[in-house]
Amino acid sequence: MSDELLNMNDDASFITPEIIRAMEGILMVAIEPVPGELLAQLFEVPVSIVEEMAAQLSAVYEEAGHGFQLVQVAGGYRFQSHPVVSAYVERFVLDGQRARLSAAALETLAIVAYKQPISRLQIASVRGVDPDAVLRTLHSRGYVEQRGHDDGPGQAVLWGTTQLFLEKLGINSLGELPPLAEFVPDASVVEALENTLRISPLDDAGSAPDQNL
Amino acid sequence: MSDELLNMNDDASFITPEIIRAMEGILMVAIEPVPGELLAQLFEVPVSIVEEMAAQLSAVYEEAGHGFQLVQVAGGYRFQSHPVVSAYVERFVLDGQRARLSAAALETLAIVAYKQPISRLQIASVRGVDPDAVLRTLHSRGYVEQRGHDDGPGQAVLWGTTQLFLEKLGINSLGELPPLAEFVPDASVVEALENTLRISPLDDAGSAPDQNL
Amino acid sequence: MSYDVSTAVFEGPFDLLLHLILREQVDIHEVSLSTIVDAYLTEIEKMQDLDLDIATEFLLIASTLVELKSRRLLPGKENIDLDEEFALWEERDLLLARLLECKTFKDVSLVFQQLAELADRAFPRTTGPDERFSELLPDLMEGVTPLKLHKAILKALAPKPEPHIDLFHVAPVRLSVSEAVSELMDSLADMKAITFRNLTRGHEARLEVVVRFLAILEIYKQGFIELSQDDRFGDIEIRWIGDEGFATANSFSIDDYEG
Repeated sequence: MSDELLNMNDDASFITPEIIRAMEGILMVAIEPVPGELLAQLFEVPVSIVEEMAAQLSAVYEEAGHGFQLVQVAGGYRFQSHPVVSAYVERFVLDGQRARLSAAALETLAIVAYKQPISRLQIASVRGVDPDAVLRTLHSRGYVEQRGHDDGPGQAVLWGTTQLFLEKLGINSLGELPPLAEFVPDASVVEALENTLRISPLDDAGSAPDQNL
Repeated sequence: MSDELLNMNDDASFITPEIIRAMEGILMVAIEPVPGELLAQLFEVPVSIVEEMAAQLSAVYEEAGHGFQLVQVAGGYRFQSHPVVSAYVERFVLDGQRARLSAAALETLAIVAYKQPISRLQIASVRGVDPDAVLRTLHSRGYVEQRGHDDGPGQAVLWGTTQLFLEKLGINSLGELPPLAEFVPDASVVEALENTLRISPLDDAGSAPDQNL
Repeated sequence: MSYDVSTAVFEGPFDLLLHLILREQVDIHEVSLSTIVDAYLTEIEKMQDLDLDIATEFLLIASTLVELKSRRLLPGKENIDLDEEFALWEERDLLLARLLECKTFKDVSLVFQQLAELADRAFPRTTGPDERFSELLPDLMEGVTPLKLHKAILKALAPKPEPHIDLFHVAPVRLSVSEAVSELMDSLADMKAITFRNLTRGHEARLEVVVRFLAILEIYKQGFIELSQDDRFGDIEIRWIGDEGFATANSFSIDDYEG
């Protein structure tokens, strides 16, 4: 990477309002922290530019007194709520969350556990309804996480269960779940599941960028 | 609620930098649109204040040219990426290619949206074709849901649209749909249809001669 | 409205008819019913693998159109049965109303499409609270055991019962051709002669009329009746020529109608 060679003047020429906006847009929708390298790749700029932009944005938000901040955590950049409004956010978090997994959520979680890695669409085809909202909840609780992308067109995000999930169940590995072997699902389900899944290994250099890297 | 009684000065006194920041912080950690009523409750202010704050924030973001927006959709407020950076965000969200709805699906959705609750047969009579397959797709995507049964003989399942449908169209409520009356075909279309399908023999006074007969 | 003539796929009969009529909207007075009818019939012929339900709807509309067209060919009104005239008006108005309604929703669905396209360009934030707040979140998995999870996936994978949609009210009369044959054999043997119009009087549903027409053809094929029609579009006379005593022996074999 040649960005060490760039001086500040050159840097500045990379930074356009367009890329700054794009960075804000991406960080706004990212579920996990986004690595600087990934942003650099997307914008075709050196990583140092991304760092510079993040620093600028961060300062702008702070100065404007927004209730959110842009921070760098392990793994990358993300938006989060500002510590000064934590009291409100805590009230909201306590308030807005339902205390039990619904039957639908439990089914979704079970499908992810047994069939991982699995895409949202594959879950939908098994359950018959879009699991989007349920996945968001499960993810926000740390029970499921993204596991790379499907190779197919669209490169759907694949989901799997987390270490926390195992801890909550009190088991050491997925192998300890009661086996499914004897169960024969009906044809449409088989088809839905077979219509799968050549997973690109996460460490595969040059493969599609992944938010989890 | 007494907010109708409030004049602008009183309104303004409710709006403090603190709750504006709090609103930003809360929306940053939400996983789905947050209803204005919930925010009003948390901040102990009338809903109208929440609406006012949302409008202000929205305008501030837009004016500052940020890559994100605050919008009201499906009955609540949420942050989203700005449409102008959609090209970048789509590249980042690899499965961001949202499933497009076919013309048939859109027509069926339109009929359900305006005439809900409505049975499959009633939809069929408008479209001239059985909407069974289309309804199943819309149901599995979560855009329509069952709304009880018809009182009549056969007790047909009645269908209605969902919150997700509102999100899909980016609107806040069904009330934001354009009035159907605006889409009643104009006179020239009616005339064309009537002329073509007229019964009167050709030698009837006044009717245009039709050379092809 | 832009209708793409060359690539349009007509999903329904209204779709097609609207397209055919409105394509020529440039000068509405030039729109010719005969052109429409011909084009409509051509399109239907092209639809080889049309499923039966859709085909029926197409054919019903085609027959209405043909009837309208034939009516225009008639020189005057003198010999027109008034009932028939009313029925045709009704049929036409119904068709017109349905076309207009169909067009209304077709047009409004374009707005839906625009809204959806616009909405698709913005992506929602769904990230949720960061780890600072995680201890506040109630433990959703409390009480979930491996066994419960196993039960849940069995439930998810279990064959879903096909949603049962009661078709009872779709076509209240579900008379088969062979049933109609039996019924008509009885009454024809009694009546000796009758027009098809009179025979089907009181049967309003087109399906019922169609079924009886097929039954008549079947009975004709079996040699129990004679058919005659003096004028084009005139009444079809049915005369019983079978055995007197056959009226109750209504059980000859009937060919299946495959289409």
